[in-house]
Amino acid sequence: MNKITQDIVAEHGLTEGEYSQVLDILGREPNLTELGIFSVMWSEHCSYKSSKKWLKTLPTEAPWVICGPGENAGVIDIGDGQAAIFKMESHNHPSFIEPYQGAATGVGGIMRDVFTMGARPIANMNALRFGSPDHPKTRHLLGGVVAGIGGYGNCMGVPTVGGETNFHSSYDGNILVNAMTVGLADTDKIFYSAAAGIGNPVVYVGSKTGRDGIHGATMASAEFDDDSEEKRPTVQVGDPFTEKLLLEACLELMATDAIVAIQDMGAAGLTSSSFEMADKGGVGIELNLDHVPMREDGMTPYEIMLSESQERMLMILKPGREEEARKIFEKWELDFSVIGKVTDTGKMVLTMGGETVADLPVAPLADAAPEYDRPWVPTPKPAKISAEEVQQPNDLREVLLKLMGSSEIASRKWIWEQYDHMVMGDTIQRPGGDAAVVRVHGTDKALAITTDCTPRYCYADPETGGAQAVAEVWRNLTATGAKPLAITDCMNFGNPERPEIMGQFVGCINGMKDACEALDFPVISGNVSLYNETNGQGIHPTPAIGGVGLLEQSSQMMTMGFKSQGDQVYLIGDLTGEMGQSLYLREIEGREEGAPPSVDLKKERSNGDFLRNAIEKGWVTAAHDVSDGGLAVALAEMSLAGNKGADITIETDLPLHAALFAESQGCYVVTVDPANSKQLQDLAETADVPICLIGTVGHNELKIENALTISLDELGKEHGSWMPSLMAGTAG
Amino acid sequence: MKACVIVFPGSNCDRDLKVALTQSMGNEPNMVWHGDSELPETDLIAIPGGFSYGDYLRCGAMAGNSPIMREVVRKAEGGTPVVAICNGFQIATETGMLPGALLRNADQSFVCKDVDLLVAADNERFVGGYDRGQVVKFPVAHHDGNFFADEETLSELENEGQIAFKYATPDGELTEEANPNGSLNNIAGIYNKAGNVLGLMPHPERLISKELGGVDGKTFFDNLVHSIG
Amino acid sequence: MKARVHISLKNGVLDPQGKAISNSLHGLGFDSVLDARQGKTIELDLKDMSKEQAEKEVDRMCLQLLANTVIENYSIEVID
Amino acid sequence: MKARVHISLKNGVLDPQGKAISNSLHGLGFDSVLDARQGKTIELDLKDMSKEQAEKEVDRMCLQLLANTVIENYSIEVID
Ligand SMILES: Nc1ncnc2c1ncn2[C@@H]1O[C@H](COP(=O)(O)OP(=O)(O)O)[C@@H](O)[C@H]1O
Ligand SMILES: [Mg+2]
Repeated sequence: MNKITQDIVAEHGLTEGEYSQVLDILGREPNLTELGIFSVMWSEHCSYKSSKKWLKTLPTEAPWVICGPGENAGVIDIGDGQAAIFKMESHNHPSFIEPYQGAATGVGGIMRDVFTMGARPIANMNALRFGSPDHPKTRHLLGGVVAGIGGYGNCMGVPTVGGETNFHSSYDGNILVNAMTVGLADTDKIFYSAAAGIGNPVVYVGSKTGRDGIHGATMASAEFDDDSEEKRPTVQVGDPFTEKLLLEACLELMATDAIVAIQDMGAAGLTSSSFEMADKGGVGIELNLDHVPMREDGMTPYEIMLSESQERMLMILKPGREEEARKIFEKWELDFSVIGKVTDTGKMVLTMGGETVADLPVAPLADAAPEYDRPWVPTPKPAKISAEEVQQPNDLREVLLKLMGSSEIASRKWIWEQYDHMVMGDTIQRPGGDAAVVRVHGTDKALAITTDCTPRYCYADPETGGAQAVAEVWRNLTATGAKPLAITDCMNFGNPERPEIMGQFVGCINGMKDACEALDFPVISGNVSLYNETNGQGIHPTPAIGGVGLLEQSSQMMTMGFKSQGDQVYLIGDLTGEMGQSLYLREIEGREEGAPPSVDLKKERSNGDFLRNAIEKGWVTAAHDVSDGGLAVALAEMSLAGNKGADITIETDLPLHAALFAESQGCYVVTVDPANSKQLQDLAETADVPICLIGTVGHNELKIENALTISLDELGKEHGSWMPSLMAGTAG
Repeated sequence: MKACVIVFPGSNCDRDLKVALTQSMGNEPNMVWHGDSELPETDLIAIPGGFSYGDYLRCGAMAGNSPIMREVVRKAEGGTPVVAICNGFQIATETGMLPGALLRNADQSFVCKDVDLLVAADNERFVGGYDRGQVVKFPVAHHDGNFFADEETLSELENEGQIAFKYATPDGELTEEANPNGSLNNIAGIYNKAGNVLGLMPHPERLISKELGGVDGKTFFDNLVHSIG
Repeated sequence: MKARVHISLKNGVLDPQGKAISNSLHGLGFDSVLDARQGKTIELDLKDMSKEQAEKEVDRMCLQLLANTVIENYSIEVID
Repeated sequence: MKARVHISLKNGVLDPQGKAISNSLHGLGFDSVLDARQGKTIELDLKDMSKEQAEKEVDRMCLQLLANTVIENYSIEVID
């Protein structure tokens, strides 16, 4: 066996300090297989060594939380003995190298995280960040990622119902592909990963193991440099058909009581799944690698343990249930193999060809996983930019048209039409709204789902940006009438060894924490992706937040489109006129400057609770929050969604361009039938919520007094044509 | 009335079809596994959408060779009504139950959206709920829905009233923009010669309630149940 | 032994993939391309048998599964 | 002139299509099949030029568009 040299240790991404800990734990030198196992278990990806300290500070509890972070996905109670199970995960590096397969396997991985817990996936989401639209790689990456997400999700028959897409040059060399899955299970049929029962069989099911993505987990934790593209690391190819069979087979077996514990093989494959199961259960595991189904000849123990072949699961079965389980997997034409058993040794012992190839203590290895308190410096707070500091534009009409056709606001229809967003027959709010809404099959309930984050805010002021991301999720769920229940997060950052980046991370976490607490909106699962950096240039800090809310009555769901001519249009919340980091500043003046709009969590909450209340009372006919592009863009989006214009008059002390385009937080635009107008105003007064009548729903143009008149046709063209022309290569 | 839905490995609209049929029939259809070689007694066979066998090799090719399909073809020849949706349509062409083939969409992308369809021929059993010339709305969701047939077959389909649906504008015009996948003559669905087998790319089972965005699909199934009864 | 099956679209069958490829190549400035067509190759590892037997066997596979003769032509190459 | 590009998955890369094809052939009773892999062929019609030039040109097309060299190998055959 190879002698472990310093070079080999370094290649495995272990520091000298970490390696000497390995020697301490073992009391001897590891062999290569063992070193490989240490290296993946202690990688950033698996151990969260830079982030753990801070993640622990996030609120994770609420009466409706059944299982918070720590399992494959988080679980919340949605009543009637049902649970929603969800998580978001990144597949950034693989998607940059091979966009189709990278994104596809990301979707496959997150779905496994959810169905391994006993849930049938009912909706997928995707949060995407690309480099600037004119960067030579952007088109190729966007096209490939979208095709890959669709290719996998469509084949699985799980609707992809929404997401978000941003473009910024900070992602030129590090795109972000974050995928989220929401599943549905019965609260008394949730499966966990702690191994138990000395002597119980350890079973491998799914696809065969090949030399796929060996060392993928360490790759995801290492910074990119220019030749990483040349290294052409083995990328995994997804097989959604096999995953569909795996899903059906697992759910069929889960309907019996044969399973003790189950865990998908994700990053770091067999290694992390078996260690996690053993560690959680406080037991040992013995595996005979000869019994692992293999796709290629001559695989070594090192390769078998580190392979990231997709569409595989590890299970502990009750004794004597192997044949029953085998029958189910064979019916679905999947491999099924008993590869070992649970032991009381507290050790992971691997044999192959009659020899012991690794012998590692489980708990010490897991407990000793490094945890760093990395040095960090807070991001200096930028100055606010008031309305007065931004020149009035000549033509507000041109401004609105330009924003509607800008990379951030332009319609994403080109993307979602490539996703089957209707399969399963329960999508009652399709992509394009504030949040997607999917019925809980066979009930009157529905789940609202959204993902949001505004990275330019997070870059300027991580704390405000972190809070804003959570608040916007909460707001988007609220705008559909749903009660926001919990979030998952995907923390995408640069190199944590740089104190400024670590400062961004800490700032975002602090902001998220404040918002979660103020809004009763706990974090139940998440994922961290660090080292998103090329040649020392980090991405904008991007804590992508995915949220789920519950509608008790799906018939009460609200949408954003204007409904009837004559409905009154109200603004809920205060326009602040803060112009820093607004799209207006970026698109019209070419400045990415200033402080992001302030987030007042108390007002956020009272405004949102008021709106939800009004929706429940049946007074509201349309609702939409104010976000990117400000009030004018919100009005334009509502017009396009309903194919009806509006007549708007805004009375304000602010300069008109600030009233229209500042991205004031905690605000909504709603419409009501005039008959309910008085009641709405009374309720607002009681709730101490600022509300203001700003106009009426009209016909086929959007009119804002003293500012602009635009036909819906023209608005629609601007909004709709940007992405298709970008992808056709005809963008100006 | 009794109906069966055939389930292949990789089918994924089987449940949606079951829901739609149950809503219209008042009882549940039989779900029949592809590996079975016999069909239960049935008044209607439905072949659902999805990605049977991952759509690998050619969409529908492997499913077309399933044991159950021999039986389905036999029943169809005997006159049992068959409705084959999306992947089902692809499977039906692969078995020869329906003429032509479905190629990759002209723009290479998967497409999922509502489309307007012109009801292009009379067939009481399948489209008795609509008038010929009426425009109805169903969603499409496919990667390979680009209908192709040689010229002879095509003119036969046109002349014999075998074209069930054509992609159209809301006003019933057969324009290129209305065609989501490049199908010849804007063809979205066809009948076999005897008129008892319908294959179509769009999904009527997806628009069966107002909450879902429309009821044209409900009309389709209600009529099917009414006419087969 | 090995066999290779080449499957291509029949003449007169529209080839959306080929068309997309030639458009993209033009977009990249490859003006020398007049036309492109896309086909499939299936490589089979077979148990040992005579060449003729292999050809017959693979032909049956093509007719039953590998090719759709409504739209596709195929040719078989047996290599041993 | 014509060129033909053969594209196949690199060794060790999962080939879901090939796997499904061989399973399906077994299901149809073709027990002689040990393994199947699926590849692509792209046929190009080119303006006339020298063979070497054509090879170079097509190679550039492969690198830029036709093959995904992260997971695929390709070979070029120029026929005139
Ligand atoms: N990658 C994507 N996939 C699917 N839907 C998307 C994607 N990106 C954006 N969308 C959809 O486009 C709409 C607008 O997105 P966004 O501007 O982020 O909304 P909001 O401002 O309400 O957060 C949403 O309905 C969203 O779900
Ligand atoms: Mg919104």
